[in-house]
Amino acid sequence: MSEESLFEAPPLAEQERMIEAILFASAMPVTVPDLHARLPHGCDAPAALDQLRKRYEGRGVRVVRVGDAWAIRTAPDLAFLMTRETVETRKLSRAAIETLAIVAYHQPVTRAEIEEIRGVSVSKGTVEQLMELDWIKLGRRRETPGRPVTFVVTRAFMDHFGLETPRDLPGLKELRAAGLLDSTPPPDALPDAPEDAQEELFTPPPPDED
Amino acid sequence: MSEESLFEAPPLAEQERMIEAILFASAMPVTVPDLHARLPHGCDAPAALDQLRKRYEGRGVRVVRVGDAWAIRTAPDLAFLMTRETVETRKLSRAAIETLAIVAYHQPVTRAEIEEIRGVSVSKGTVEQLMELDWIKLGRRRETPGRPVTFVVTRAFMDHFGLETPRDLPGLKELRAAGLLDSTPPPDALPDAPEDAQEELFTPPPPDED
Amino acid sequence: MAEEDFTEGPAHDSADAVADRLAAEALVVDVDGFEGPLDLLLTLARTQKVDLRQVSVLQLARQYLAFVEQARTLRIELAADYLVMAAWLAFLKSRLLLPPDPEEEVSAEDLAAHLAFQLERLEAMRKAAARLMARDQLGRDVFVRGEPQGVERARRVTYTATLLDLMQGYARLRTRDDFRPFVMDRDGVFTLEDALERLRPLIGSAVDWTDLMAFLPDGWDADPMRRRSATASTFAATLELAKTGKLDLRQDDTFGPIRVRGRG
Repeated sequence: MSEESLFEAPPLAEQERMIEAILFASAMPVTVPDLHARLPHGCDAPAALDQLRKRYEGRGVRVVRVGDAWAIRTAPDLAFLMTRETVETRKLSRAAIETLAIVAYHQPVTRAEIEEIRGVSVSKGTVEQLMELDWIKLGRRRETPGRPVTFVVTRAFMDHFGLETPRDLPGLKELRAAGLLDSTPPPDALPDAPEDAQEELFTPPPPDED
Repeated sequence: MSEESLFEAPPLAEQERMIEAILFASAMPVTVPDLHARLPHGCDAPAALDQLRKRYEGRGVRVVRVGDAWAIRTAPDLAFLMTRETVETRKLSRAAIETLAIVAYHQPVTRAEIEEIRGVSVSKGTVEQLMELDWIKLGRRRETPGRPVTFVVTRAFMDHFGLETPRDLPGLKELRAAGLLDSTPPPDALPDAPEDAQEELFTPPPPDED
Repeated sequence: MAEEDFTEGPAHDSADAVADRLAAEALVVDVDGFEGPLDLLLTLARTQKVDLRQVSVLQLARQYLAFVEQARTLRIELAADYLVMAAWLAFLKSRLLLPPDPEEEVSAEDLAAHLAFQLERLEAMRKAAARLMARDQLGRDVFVRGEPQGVERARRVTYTATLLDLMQGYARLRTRDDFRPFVMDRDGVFTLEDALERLRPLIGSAVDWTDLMAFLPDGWDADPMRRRSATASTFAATLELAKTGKLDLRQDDTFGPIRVRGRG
């Protein structure tokens, strides 16, 4: 083999194949001196590269120059094939569902009100998540001291849940009729007078919700 | 997604480019279902692959089939250029090579059958080494008494040895024609591999197999 | 297919025989190099220089037994499976030499044929393995893409919730509300902060002595609970503002009306 190369370089088409294989298998772009070092003696790498480059014009990959070296790269218009989007569906967290429900039933509602109803503070992440989902948005500021922002549900929310208007949300009575509120006293007895609240001191605790 | 399907698939030449880009970008063979998942809806990967394969005939790289997957690989006659890319592989023991060949030619094959053919017990290390190389893997259990596991060769095995399908194993037809791949149970009086022989001293003979 | 007749006894008269003997000795010394009795049998069978289908199992049995005998005289320890094979071959040899017994279920010829088949199969697998390893191999003869471009995985998470989730969530909250532990209901409480907030802008305009009760917020004097709360916090607020010098306070007699005047 080496003796042959002393006499005659392979034909240009053969040199082209060789460069094609080298560029394909190399982990890095290859310079012309590097090509000459690897090819049989007497090869004309620039000429063969030129042919190879033309051969790949318009193909799915191209022969490109990277600095003073050469490489085979994906055609830029096909870059979209190199990303694969995977969509993962997750259940909304309980905190997020409850917050969303409160906004839907009580809108416009302030963060403080949400917290009062849930009995725990609302994390920033929960509100942000619901806003990112485009299910809640900022409403008008409440004209009370501090002018707190309020939250309301969006058009996208209603689309997602198949509601014409927020008023279509089933009321407490309907929730009860659907068996969703069964273990509770009627909503009329909701405590707004302290006497009622005191009564509750003597009411047995509710069964575990979850 | 369903809306996309209303649009026509790209022309075959364009599909060919896309597959070219995908195969060039991957070091591992890409399956046809994988191609379909990445290509726009309605593409005909097998037809485009056929064209692409023809296009690369005689080039420095080739489009090769590996089972139900496809890859681009350098032409074997150019191996002498690739000294830099050559991967030093650990030399396989004779036992490992024979075991590999037996799995390839007899698959799915149980450990007992491998031992029957080689006349010695198969060491755990041998099987582990072949599994580590990702050349053999567990197949389905044999539906015979004891439900022994079977071994089969992998796509990586076919990729490594340049086999399009397991049927392309060298000399497979001749071996089969000569009856050398039949699983002929030994006549009763033949000695088995030592462990089995010992086991049989204490184990009642298995019920007649159908 | 036999290329030459082979005699069943040991050869005496040729260079071949010497070579064979040397080989046999090498075999014994190299016993560790065999992959079990079948491998040894295959090596011995090759010395018969015939197609494996034509191999004389009887001769093979003799060769093997001679090998084991030799190993014994050389005090080489043989693994149990070599001895099991020796016993079995001795049995086979005797059966092959005797006229066939019609009572026997498996004939000696069948056993011999199966042994020959095993040897042929092992030989075939050896050759197949050699051919497999001679193929162009990845990383040695054929090469993969050196600069693979990984598929970027863009992961998008979508969250789902149904109307039922929403209703259940709300129902859960309302249920909890009904049973919440006692807390001071703040509806009827006018806080000190509220009172300060309310008084500050009003106090500037109160240039004359004004009854404290006039500063109570609208709607807080009907309900006694609410009036008490508003009165208390408004009074506390005036004390706070008096301390900072924003207003003066006076009460002319015990339980008389408290009056307020701004200081401007």
